[in-house]
Amino acid sequence: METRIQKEARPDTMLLNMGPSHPAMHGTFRIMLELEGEKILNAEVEIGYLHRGFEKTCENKTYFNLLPYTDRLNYVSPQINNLGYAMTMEKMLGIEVPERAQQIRVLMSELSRVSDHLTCLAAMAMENGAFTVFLYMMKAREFLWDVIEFTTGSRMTTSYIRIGGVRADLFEGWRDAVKKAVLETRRVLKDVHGLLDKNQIFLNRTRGIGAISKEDALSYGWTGPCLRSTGVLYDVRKAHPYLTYDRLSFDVPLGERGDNYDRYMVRMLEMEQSLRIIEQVAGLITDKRPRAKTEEIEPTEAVRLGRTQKPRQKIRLSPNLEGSEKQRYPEILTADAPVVVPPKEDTYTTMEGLISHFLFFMKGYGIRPPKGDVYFSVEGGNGEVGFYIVSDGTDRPYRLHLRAPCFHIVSAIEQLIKGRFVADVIPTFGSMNMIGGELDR
Amino acid sequence: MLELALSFLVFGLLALVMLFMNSLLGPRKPNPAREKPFECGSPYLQAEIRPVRIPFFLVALLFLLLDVEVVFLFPLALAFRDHGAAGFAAVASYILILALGFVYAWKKGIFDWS
Amino acid sequence: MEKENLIEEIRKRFPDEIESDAETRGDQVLVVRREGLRPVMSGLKDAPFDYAVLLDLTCVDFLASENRFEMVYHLYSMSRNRRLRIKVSLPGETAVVDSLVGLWKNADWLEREVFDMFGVAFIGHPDLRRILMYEGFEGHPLRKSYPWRKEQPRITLKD
Amino acid sequence: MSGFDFLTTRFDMAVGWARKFSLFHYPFITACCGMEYMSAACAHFDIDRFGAGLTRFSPRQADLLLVVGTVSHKLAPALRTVYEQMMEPKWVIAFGACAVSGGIYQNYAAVQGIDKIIPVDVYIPGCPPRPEMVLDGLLKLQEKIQNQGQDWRWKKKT
Repeated sequence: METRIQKEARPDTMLLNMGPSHPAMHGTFRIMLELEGEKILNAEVEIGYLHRGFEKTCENKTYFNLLPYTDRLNYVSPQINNLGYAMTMEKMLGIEVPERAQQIRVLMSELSRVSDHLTCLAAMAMENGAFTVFLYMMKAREFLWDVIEFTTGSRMTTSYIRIGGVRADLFEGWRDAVKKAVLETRRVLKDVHGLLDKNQIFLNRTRGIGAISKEDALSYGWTGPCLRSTGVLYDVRKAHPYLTYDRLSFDVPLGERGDNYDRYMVRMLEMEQSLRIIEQVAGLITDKRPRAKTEEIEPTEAVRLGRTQKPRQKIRLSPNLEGSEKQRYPEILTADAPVVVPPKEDTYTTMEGLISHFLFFMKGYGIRPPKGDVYFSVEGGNGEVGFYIVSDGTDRPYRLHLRAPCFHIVSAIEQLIKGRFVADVIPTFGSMNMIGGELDR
Repeated sequence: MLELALSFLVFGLLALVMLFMNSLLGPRKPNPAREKPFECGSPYLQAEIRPVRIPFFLVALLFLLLDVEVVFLFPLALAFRDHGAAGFAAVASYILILALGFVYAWKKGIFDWS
Repeated sequence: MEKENLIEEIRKRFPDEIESDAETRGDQVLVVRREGLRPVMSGLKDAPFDYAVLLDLTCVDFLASENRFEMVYHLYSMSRNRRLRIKVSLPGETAVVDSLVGLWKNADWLEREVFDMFGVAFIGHPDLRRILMYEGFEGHPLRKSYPWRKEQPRITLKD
Repeated sequence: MSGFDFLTTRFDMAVGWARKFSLFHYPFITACCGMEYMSAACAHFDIDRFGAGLTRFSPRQADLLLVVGTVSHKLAPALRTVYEQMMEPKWVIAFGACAVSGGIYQNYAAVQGIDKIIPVDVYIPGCPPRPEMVLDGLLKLQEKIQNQGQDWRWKKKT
């Protein structure tokens, strides 16, 4: 089947595929180029290679079950999608989340934002030849993911931010783990500033290339770091403050020319701001009540003791995620509506707990918001991540639509690369941070 | 003399082994799909290689010319001091003539494409 | 221009195109007639209201009701930090609505996606083709009538 | 076992050993597992310790096809093309639940496991699999390469 570019191509030009399986195209993006030598005369973009039917799948899942699907949207900062979905549902149900859960949510989404920018800039730098920057930034990301893993149990697809709060409280030594992660990230940022900021090769590849004006950026519906690189101040955390962002002091870096270098620099400065937020929130979260050290020991410990003498302490039966015990529930989960999974202690010990647990997961029960539609958006790694949910009163969403920020950003790529050279496609595409899961949904 | 022959023998043998090991050992599984060009997994957009525009050809020719010129300068650089002024004069005229050719091509508009 | 009289202002400006307006959970919603969509949108885009950004454009398939598809637009005005939701209901099986490509550039891809997923035709769209699915795919997956797990493989699969 | 057979088995083991520790992989990355692939390939968990670190972005130079992430029906022909363009001997690793069996996406868009398209040698479950599981999958593939009868030109087809 003849594509548009084949029809419009001049006879003496060369047609080239920067196809789906290309290292710089993140595996799911195809650009068909009409080249005259190295100069791009015409470009056609084809997306949809990672269309996994997210919105259709959500229509057949209950509100609680589709939470893991939201991790896999922008899989570079999964917790921000969770946050967007959870807060949209809270807005629809009209419930309030306790103070501590809000602060933990801010901490988690800022950690995700820093790891999002780290991954994006690492990929962009590597595609322009700076492999060392890739290794440094991946190392920094490991420290951030350690904090996320110890809190949520999984490195990336956490499903940690639930409707009505968070899954578990912070783990024992979370404060110095966060301190170490922030220190390591700051050290890597200093190195990368030194490596790339005045690097002549990087400047030649990015300064003035892929530039877009303010009006075009707004007309394409750009949001997030890419829009701020053109100088427009729009950050959902400042425009519509949610969680506890209004009580935290951070500023929003702006670029001037909106080219690749500005997008790179805005992301670098934004990481610095996110680290500032993390430190402030870490200060706000209090650890006044020491965790009640119950007399339980781990099953493995009991086995080891068992061999020599009979273990006196009670063995911890359900090695559940640390911090999700019943006594921590009031601080991390809302009590307004039955939207929260009952604690395991109740479920396994009392009859009511078992019934409420069974009812929560039974078909037709669980979370049933009133009829109607709602739209809410949070500031994601690429821009405004918005969820539009239409509910018809049952326990499954009638329609769930994600406003994917990088869908709008990437739709401008044809205009940005036309007339430029093949080598300019790579930094332009890298600085846009196209994420397949979010783009094709 | 012996070391020279020995080293030639050993390294020559090593080179031969590396050269032909692949064709000797590699399994032969003819696969028609492998003959087609690989363009990132998507069907290629043009089967034939289309003729290239004239300016490319001219620039290529000019490059060839100047490249060969540079090749001659390498041996000269080795023995530059021994030849003294005469050598220098010869090289200067050689480069001057080629520079004239380059300026002529430049003025004929070889570098400004429509 | 405060929130309340903003809606009155808009209604005064477009008396017959706007059917009704509402305020659900803090979001302003306008229901616009299908024919009046383009004038309302271009009116909202510039001058007094300046909704400069088309945040989002999507469609909802109400299989049961007689006008089956409902287009939902989200506009955002940078200067006033206000969001506006505009709904247009399209009758019948083959839904048709005029395109907004002239007003906002991201409407091009968004409308192609809605065409691909729902089969809503946009009048005036430069090249209305599938964007997410592949050519050989029949039907529109996000319609309620399309079965959830009906695969249409592009190459023969070994089962 | 005649003298000649002894020779070929020794030679087989030598060739197997050489191929096992010099795997050039083609990262066919599409989705979220790519993030875990980055962690596995980078300094912290480093697959280069096992000889598989060098990524080749053209199938003509790759021995191992690492299919990472969801393969949708639209991408299936591209995966098929990449696999056919690879040189013999070649191996395939299905990295992540989506590549193994379609994972959590059982709907109209995703291929339910890449073994419907290409033969797979090692399956790494997990969504995404932890980097340690990736290294374990790699070791299992190396074990398989070592023990399988090597295929080379002059070998009598037994």
